[in-house]
Amino acid sequence: MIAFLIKRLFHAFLVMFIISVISFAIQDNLGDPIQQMVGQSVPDSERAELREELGLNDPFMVQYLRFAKNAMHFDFGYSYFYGEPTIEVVLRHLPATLELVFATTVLIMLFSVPIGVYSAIKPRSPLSRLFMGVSIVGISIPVFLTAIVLIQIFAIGVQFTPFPVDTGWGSWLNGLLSTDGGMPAYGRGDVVHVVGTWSTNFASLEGLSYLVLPSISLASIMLPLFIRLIRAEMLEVLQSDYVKFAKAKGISMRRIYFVHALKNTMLPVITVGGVQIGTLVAYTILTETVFQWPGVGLMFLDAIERSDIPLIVTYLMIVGLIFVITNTLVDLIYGLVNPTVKLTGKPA
Amino acid sequence: MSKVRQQPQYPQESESAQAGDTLLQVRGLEKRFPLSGDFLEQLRFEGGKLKRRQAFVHAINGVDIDVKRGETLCVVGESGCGKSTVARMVMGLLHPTAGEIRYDDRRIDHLSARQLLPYRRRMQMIFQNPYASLNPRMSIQQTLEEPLRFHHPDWSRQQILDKIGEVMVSVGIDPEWGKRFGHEFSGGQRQRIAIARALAVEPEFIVADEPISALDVSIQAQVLNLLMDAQERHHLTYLFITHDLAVVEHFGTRVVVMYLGRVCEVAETRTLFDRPRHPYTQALMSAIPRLDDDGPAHIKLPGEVPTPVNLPSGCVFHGRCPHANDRCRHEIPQLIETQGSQVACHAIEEGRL
Amino acid sequence: MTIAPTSSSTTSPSSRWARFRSSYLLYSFKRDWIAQVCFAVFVLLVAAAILAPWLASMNPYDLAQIRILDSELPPFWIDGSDPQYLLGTDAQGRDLLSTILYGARVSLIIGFGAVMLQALLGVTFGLLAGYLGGRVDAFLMRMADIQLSFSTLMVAIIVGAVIKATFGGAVYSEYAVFILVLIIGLAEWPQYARTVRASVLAERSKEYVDAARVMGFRAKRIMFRHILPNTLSPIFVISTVQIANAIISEAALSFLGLGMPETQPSLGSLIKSGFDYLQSGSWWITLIPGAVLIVLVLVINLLGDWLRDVMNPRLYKG
Amino acid sequence: MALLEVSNLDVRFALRQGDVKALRDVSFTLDRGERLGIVGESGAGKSVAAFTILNLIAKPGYIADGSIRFDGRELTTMKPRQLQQIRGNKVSMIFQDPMMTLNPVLTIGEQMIECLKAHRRIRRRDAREIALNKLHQVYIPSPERRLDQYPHELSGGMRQRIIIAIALLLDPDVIVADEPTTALDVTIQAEIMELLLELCEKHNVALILITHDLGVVSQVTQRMLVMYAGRVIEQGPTREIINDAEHPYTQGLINALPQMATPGQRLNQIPGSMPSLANTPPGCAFHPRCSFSVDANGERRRDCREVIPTFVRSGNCDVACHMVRELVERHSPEHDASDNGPSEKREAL
Repeated sequence: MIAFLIKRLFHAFLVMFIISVISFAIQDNLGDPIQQMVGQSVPDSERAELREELGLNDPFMVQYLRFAKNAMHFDFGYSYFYGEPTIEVVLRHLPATLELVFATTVLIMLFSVPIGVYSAIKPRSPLSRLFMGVSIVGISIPVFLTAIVLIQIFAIGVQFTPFPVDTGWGSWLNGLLSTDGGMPAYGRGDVVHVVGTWSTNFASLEGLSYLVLPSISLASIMLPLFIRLIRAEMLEVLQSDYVKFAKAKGISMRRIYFVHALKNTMLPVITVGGVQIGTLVAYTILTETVFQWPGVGLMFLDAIERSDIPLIVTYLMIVGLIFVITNTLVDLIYGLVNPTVKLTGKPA
Repeated sequence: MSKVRQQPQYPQESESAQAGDTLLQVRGLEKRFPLSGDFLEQLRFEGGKLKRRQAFVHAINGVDIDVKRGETLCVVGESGCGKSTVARMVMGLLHPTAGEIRYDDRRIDHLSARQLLPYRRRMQMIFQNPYASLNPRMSIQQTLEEPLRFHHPDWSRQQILDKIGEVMVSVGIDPEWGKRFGHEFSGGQRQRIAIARALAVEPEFIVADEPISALDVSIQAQVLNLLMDAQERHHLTYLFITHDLAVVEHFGTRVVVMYLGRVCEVAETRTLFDRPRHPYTQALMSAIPRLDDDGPAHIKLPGEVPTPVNLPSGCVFHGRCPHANDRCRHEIPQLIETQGSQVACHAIEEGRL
Repeated sequence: MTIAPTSSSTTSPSSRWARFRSSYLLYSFKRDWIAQVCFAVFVLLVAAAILAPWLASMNPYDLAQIRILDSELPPFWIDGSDPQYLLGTDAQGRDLLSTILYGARVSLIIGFGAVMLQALLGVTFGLLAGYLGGRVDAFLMRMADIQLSFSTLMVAIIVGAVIKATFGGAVYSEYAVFILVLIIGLAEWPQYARTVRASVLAERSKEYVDAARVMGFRAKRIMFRHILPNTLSPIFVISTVQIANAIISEAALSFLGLGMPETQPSLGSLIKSGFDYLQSGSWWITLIPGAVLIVLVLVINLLGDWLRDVMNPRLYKG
Repeated sequence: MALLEVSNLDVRFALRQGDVKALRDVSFTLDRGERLGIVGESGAGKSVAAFTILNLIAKPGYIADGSIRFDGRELTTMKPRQLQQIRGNKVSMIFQDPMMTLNPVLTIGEQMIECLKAHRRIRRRDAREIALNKLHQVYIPSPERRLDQYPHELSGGMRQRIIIAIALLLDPDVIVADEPTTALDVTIQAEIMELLLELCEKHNVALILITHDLGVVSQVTQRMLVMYAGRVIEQGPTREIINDAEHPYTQGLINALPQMATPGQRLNQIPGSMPSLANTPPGCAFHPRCSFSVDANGERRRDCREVIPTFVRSGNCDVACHMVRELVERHSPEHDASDNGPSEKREAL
């Protein structure tokens, strides 16, 4: 168990090391702090002096070690644009993103398991076919397009009038096809302050309504993947000898599906899915842009526009840390759930 | 690099005069496979401290085998006894951890792929699974043609085609079917094609790794007959790996019985079946289901084959042996000559058995 | 004694064409109307994109042809449309249909280009890792894992951002097609590498590879002549999915402003440029290119699904 | 009345090339406590027969015709819920590969207890007691510990013992064992087979043993069926068939064993291979490989080529062969002797 933990932690450190090297390389090559600190009027000699003073002429390794040491204390320097420590800027935007990811994860878990299992148990039923059809359409729509369509339908509203307006049935049908819009689609709306930089959308109905469209559009990219994954795994498990043997034992089908098959299905889903949840953070860049959601994704994109290198680097490091933490947690959970992994680092 | 020998059509004919001399000699062969992958996976938590410990699968632990020219040497044992590993090391598919393999008096286990090339024509291999041993993307013609082109770059197209036709007929496959692909044939037919591929380069020595285990009874007989025909016609020497003692009894000249990576007993087939000496050989033979009821009473072995990760000390068989004593638990028995067979057993050496 | 093959009922397939004609692939294609429709739509879209310069009524790259006064005209079925512009015009007064045709061309070029680069990198690394094993394998696959855990989109965005910050927006716009192919190719090679490696490992353990080694064939010959042809079907299947993914990635990057410039729009940058006019009611500028993008990706994905069912290869999960 | 009565069973697989007939006109009976062997090579349909008995044949397979009566009740038309009450309870199964048969994520105890709870109203503690008792019966060392272990912690032989314990859990009337020792090593094979034989005898459980190993059949079973290309071609007392098989295929199969030939000499091989079920020859399916079906002129006999042979009684055995029928009829004056098989029918193929 301890060896397993150490192995995972070592792996995590390795990944963080690589991310930090990349981040530092970006900072070293692209950011010129002198440019930001002093104006154009300062003569070159003075710049060179400042350069020396700040240690910018030191060898790469020395500079990297300084960067890494500061990074350990979450000190990534000052944002060019905001003029305050980048870590504070990131922390200010982080809760919005995390809440969005959390809401999305809940949506995915709520829908993927029942739908995936159902369409594996009854692969030929019309409903399963519908689910599979919708899911492949879902995969094929880029997340920002889903967001745009959702905005058009639920925020702006659609007026369809293919039927005669003056008849009762016609206007009823038109009403059925049209939407009024009005769903909030820009920003977070009113949030309730919790602690520190964390204000939440979950405390009020109003706040929750702002989450609806962004989280649905973010879920639209992952949900179909999960449904298809669960279905495929479950179909495979249902073909296995141990399921046949359970049938031959006279166990009820319900128990076979939900005790014998589901647990075996979920094992690979945990590994694959856990990683995917981590990558949701990356997709928030797209949804946040469409919905002007004030999270780190939007902040990152703005930072790119403004060439705010320290902020970009901080974002990379923090998001990298989030990825590493989720991956490590997923590995741990997998090890705990799967009896054939003895947490020694290798399957027995 | 050793010189490529000029081989006549059937080079063994001139050499068969020396029948009985040793063609393949294996001495002190060992093979272990590392069980744990990278450095981190070798870490163990022991007595409050992290320790690095490399675990190994000890597949082969000191095996001596001699294959005499013209004979069929059968290697039998249960799964995990290392019989296939021996075969693969002889063919250079695996590298031994220790020990040496000599072919025709020249050491071959440390040769590079290029240096091995001349031996590739002389030694060939037939595999267990006929469904996996033919490349699914190549037609039978291509499968047979490739080794010929590779080993005889100077041959004309007609020469190659003639040779392919000849081997196909000799294994009972209509040369007309050359354009077809492996999946169009049944298991027995595929095994014939695999045999044809091995025969095409005119080897003198063939390692057959469970060549009939995956086949049905009626097909097994066909393939065994084919192997015997080929041996007669081309004066082949076989190293025949199998778990089926009935086949050994019928087919083998001499038998090597293996258990957990060591040799228990070596004897002429007749001698072994008339008088199995080693307790494991005896148990193994009593376990074959026979058609008639007069077979020996089944000797029950307690326990199961231990894993080759933590090899038992002393005689590897002591944990299941009804005759084991303290010496067996500590001292590794060596092969000793007794009544026409070689046996590695303290009990026999001491006359307890 | 000679024996006929078991399937003596089938006629002896001689040429590749004959084999294709009697193949299961074609058989199941003939029976699957969804596959047929998808294939037809895909061919149609690709043909339209290739023939864009001849099909389009105007060249959206040519500033001289643009009439700014005609901007934001709706498509033909809505009041106030101009019959000259079948699908209306965008905010700059470009004919939307023509722009979409050109945009689809750019999207497809980037999609195919990126997948070719991915395949080159992925197949090479996957083959090496799978066949050589050991440290090479451990290193390559760890790199792939790290990159994948970071998500391909993220990697693409970062690489794009770095390139843009290094060379500046103008250079970026000028060489956008090449840069996007490079970015998406670099970001998504691990998918390929892992699929190829998994199937190389599966093939390598089969006895026909041992048989080839026993024959004395060299590693290169075994790798390319024996193993690679047997990993083609998973490569083929994953290629279709990856083209769809690359087109989506390109659209996403363009949408984020890291893709094609508006003067040389792809479907993604068309959607982006139209997005600003969504609130003002000009939905068609963003939604019509969006619909084309969806249809294009959908048919490729459906074809990929169909191929996977037919070829039934072992694909790497995740 | 026989405990299990299978008659005229037809099982087909609906594949894209059309229906493949996996079992054709299979009939046999099993008495209480009797041990019956079903022998055949791969593709003969013996595993399909095993799974069909409990109606466990999975799609695209289906029972096209025939009946399976267990203890007087028809299984082919039974409702799934009732069938569930018979599976594992009255008739239990042992599968081929013990490494694949147990669910890897459930403990041994869980997999035993759920079986008891599915068929009896029983408290968990009592179920555990019964499970423990059964593990003792199959000679598993330290059974208490095993109950809380997962399958991957046990060896193949041990797992097969546990599977036998599960099969015996509810004191069934019949155990269907589908190649129970094929995946095991020789020494373990013999032990498992002996254990199975011992337990069946002790508890008076009937056994249907599916195997390709003639040696195993001859040691364990009292009666045997030989199958070829989906049909039963010979059935009767095991000893009688082993010692003196009538059907050319059975003869060929026994004679092809290495122990039937002089060491060093060629084995008596049967030419050719078993036809695929999708492509069975007309008439007697074995005729293209049969060395007896040639008439005086050296041509294949017409009846062998065209007419599916029906069973004829010869000694205590039933044999489906035209030549055996001829021999039998020549020797017995009453022609209507014992044609208890189904009437001759031609099959269009």
